[in-house]
Amino acid sequence: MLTGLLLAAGSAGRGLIDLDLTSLPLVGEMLAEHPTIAWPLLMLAIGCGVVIGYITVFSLLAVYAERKISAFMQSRLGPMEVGPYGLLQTAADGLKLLAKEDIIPRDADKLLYIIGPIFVFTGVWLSFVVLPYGPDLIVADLNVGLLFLAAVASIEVVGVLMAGWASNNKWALFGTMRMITQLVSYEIPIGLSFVAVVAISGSLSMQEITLDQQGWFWNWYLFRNPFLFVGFFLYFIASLAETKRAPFDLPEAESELVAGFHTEYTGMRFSLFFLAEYAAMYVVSATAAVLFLGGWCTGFAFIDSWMMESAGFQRVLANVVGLTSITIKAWFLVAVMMWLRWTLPRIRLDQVMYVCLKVLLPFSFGVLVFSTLWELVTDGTLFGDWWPLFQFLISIGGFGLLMMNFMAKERPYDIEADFRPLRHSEVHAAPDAGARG
Amino acid sequence: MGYFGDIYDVSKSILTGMGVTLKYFVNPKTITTVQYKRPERRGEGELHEVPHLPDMHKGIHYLETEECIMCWQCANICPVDCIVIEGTRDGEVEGAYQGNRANLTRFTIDYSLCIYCNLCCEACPETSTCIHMGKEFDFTSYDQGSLVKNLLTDEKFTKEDLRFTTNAQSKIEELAEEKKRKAAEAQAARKAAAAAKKAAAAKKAASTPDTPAKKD
Amino acid sequence: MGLTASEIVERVRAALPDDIIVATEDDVAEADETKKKAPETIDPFVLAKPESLRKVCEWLCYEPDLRFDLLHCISNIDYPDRNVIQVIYHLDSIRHKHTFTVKVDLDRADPKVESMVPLWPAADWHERESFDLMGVIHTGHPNLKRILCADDWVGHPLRKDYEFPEEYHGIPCGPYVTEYANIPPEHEVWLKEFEAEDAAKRGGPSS
Amino acid sequence: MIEAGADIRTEEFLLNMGPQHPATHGVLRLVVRTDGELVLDCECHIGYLHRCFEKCAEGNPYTSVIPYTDRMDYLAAMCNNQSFSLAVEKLAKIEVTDRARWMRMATVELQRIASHLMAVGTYGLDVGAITAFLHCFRERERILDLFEEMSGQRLNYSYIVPGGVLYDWPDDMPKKIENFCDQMEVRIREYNDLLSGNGIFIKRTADIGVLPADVAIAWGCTGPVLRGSGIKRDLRKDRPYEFYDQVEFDVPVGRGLHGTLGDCWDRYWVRVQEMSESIKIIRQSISKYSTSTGKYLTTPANKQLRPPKGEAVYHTTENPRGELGYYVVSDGEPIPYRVKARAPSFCNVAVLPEISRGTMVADLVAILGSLDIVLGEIDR
Repeated sequence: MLTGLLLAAGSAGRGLIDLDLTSLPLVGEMLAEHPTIAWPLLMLAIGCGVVIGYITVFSLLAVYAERKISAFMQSRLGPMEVGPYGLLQTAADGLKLLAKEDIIPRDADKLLYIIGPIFVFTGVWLSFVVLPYGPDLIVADLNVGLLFLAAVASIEVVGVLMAGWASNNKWALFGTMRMITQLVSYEIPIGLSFVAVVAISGSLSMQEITLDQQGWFWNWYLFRNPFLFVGFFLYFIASLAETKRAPFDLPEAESELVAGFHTEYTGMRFSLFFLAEYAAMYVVSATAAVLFLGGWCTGFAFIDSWMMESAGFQRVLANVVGLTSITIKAWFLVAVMMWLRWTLPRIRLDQVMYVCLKVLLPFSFGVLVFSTLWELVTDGTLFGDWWPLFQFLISIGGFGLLMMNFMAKERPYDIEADFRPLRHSEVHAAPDAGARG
Repeated sequence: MGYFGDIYDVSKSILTGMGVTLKYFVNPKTITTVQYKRPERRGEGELHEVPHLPDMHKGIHYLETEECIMCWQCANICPVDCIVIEGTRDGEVEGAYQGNRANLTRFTIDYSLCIYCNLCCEACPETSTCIHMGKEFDFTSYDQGSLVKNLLTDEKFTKEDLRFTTNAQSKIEELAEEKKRKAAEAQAARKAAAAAKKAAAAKKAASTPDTPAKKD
Repeated sequence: MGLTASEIVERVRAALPDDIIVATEDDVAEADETKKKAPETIDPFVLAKPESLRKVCEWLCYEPDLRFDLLHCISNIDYPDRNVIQVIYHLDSIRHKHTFTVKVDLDRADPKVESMVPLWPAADWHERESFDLMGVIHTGHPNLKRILCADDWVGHPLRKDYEFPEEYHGIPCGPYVTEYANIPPEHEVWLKEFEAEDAAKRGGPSS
Repeated sequence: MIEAGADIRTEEFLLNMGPQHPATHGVLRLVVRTDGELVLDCECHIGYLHRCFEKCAEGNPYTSVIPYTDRMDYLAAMCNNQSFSLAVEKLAKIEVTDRARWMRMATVELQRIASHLMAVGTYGLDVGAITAFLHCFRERERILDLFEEMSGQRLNYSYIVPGGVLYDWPDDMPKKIENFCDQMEVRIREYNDLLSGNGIFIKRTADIGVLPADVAIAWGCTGPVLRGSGIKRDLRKDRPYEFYDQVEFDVPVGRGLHGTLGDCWDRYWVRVQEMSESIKIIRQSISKYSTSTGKYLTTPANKQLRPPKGEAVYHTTENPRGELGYYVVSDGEPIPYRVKARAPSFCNVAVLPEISRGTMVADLVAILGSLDIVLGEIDR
């Protein structure tokens, strides 16, 4: 909520909250003298500050949540020492990271080594520009918002390449190569999921995509048609890979590559990578929320209509409601990411490529083609106003049937069945060892 | 199995696994770890109040000083030679700790070496059984030197203690010298007595030289 | 279960009479009257001639009734007083489930024996260890270099006359010599004295 | 642009994995020659944890060697104690009572479960599943609690000594062990849901690091590594020591359930199954223990053993990691003349270069994990 208020303050430039900045001593003078330069600069400064603050606070909370989630899944207590229930643990860790010595390896390419993490962080940071948080809470409602998002996400690749190559460390190089292979490949299924959504919404603007999903929650694109329902899962899996979360965390697979491309990094630079990772988690989750889960729309028709119609102070309240709505959705997806991470083993590089090129890619194409076809055929009005509800029921019903199928079959490994003793002849095909000589 | 079968199986097993973790996540009763109460957070009297420490627990040693006979059995059997005993059984030393007919100036265990194998307690002879393993286990420190424990005072071994033991060492050596001297004197006296006896016997024998011959 | 060790000894003696020196406890006494310290063991074994060890092992490995397909371990013992380094091959048969021991006595000054790697690849690391710690040279080994100690370590630590170096590349590494070793030599005597005193005190002068 | 016909010049890569690396289970150093992610060759360098066990044993009385054996395979210290004690008992002709033998069997099998839990858990960790690791640790902790009540220690017990065990069990110990066994059976099913049956886990381990049976035998692999290749060899069955001939249990072997016989998954699965078999043995031992009589220790712990001169004994037992052998030579003194330990991991890890060629770096980690090595006993 604190971050929400900060963000609300950040969008003061849109005339929502009437702050008289011109009355401030130094800033006021500058604003009066050079209004065309100073105003954008001021807005930029405020925006940067707000986004950085948001990323930091989100990361602190997300790290704490991740630790607690993992702990509870593993029958542990998790951090308990610093603060009540260990709440300040991540803050303490952050302070420790900042206070740590900044080491640059002697044989590293210093320039690239230094700007690598900045690139990575910038890529993620820019993504926040187009994320809508409420009817008016958006830094820039670009008409190519989704394209912008896909574009800035690939800046990360450059940053990682710089960092990994400049570290002059073999493990870092391994991690970099894995990371780049993975990021570049997984942009395709992600892009296709975007296109599938754009084909239906008819717009690349994040705000317009959100507005298209107003009303009851069966209006969300997730339930728009059964193919987009699958598309959501495809996007979610691909976004796991995009943010290098388990089971796709092999760029920094700690049991294989020590720490991957940021092996050599310490202190502040490491924490930039760290923040970028958690911020990226938030970005992809919020994007998923916007594309499939109605963004800042609440899923209740009357609230949504109130949010759009309100004015004045109620408008501010509406923005806060929208912010809460999207935050809850994004947090839920982040929690699922954590849940997956603490359950699954890591997959191998060739399997990562297999999943991308042979599973996600054909499926994404299928989703794109068939969901468009579905839209064309049904024309959105097959059963009048109740059509969205029917589609919702179709999606949920299909999902339910699949789940029932999963639950109905016997468990994958029945320990009793695997324990039938072997016959002697089955076992004793003792080969000739000595024949090797 | 095929392409779709593979995807189906993998997703199914993933959901099964997620079911297990979710079961643990939602059930707080499954948490098995407990918060360790660090020494500085414990009260004065709670030093040993750590839950579920079995009776058998092998912690840091304690010594029944008045029982110790300074037999060096524990130091002898120790596989890592971490026990040092200094003292004397020859007599009083000022400031020394009174054992069972022994004056102990030093009985330390270096816990940077000790492997808690309990062999010292096993080796302690039945007449004394003075060294035991206690239940305290929290013996952390920031430098290796302060891991040496003085069993005589049950505290960490300090530099002051070292000064005392070095001072006492000369006294112990003196006592040993004295004992040696006394022993030598006693030996000499015994030798003299024996010589005198022998001489007397020889005299006696000389006086009766034919006695053995009589037997033949 | 397969054959017992004594049965195997009989077979080896029958098949390869010229290649083995002694086989059992009695043989030790018979064959080597001068070397009284030759070990007797609980399990029978075969003491092969160093030059024909390969032949004995090959026979043991390929003989259909024996089929010792698993080289379990290669041990070695230093006997400085006999001027012998003994290398012991513990063999095992997975198919027939029996075990056997082959020993070979080598000259302590020049311990050389043929490598068993062509027969059992498992011998690779065991022979490297044997070379590293005891200095036995297994001729024909593909990669005979130190395995546990550092490559530039001097000496073979498991020999009885090995002297521990004071330092290795400036790192002090001798045995941990401190005050902790200063147990007075007469401590056993003191304990006995005390126990006698104690018994006298408790039991009174009459006992 | 690459011209037609011109090769892309690639370089081979020499990668030092370890001695400080999370996947090498200690201080093993692997020099890996890679072509991209492909492992062309790898070479093991050991000895970073060499503590001269054999030299130390030559300078300590038989009873004082027991703590050293703890530190060889520190994850299965009981089994090491037992193996050395059996060798010394055979050497010095010490009798052990039935009761002590049943106690030993129960503790050793508990230790086997603890060790396999560690193996299974860290294997999960190697392929990236962290939760399974901590779940395994939770159960292992319960075993360690039991051991602490028996011996007072949690890792290096020195509990089994020549002549029996060092301390008697508390009265409620059989009950506690029974309780643990009941729980453990449920837990194993849970591990299977979480890890063994996981599709990703199977994809990572099946068909990887295939160790054919003849290669396994030739390289002297034993224990679950050999059994994973489909060979039914278990010293507890083939050459019974203690009372293993009086209990009923199966020897699980790999059967290539998800791929080729002898792959990583088979070795892993053998360990999971062995845990269930150990539970069977524990239950039987506990029931026999309750009816048996006798002292728990026949020779006092502080008595110096002096086996007859010139005796040499090679005694092998089935350790969780394979066949552990102690060759003990006596010259009539209270300290052994020579102790040689045949460490199972030492032989098992030697096969690693053989089976890791042509795999990927991530597979190398998986193969290493499936061999379940403990550097303490490789380096001794």
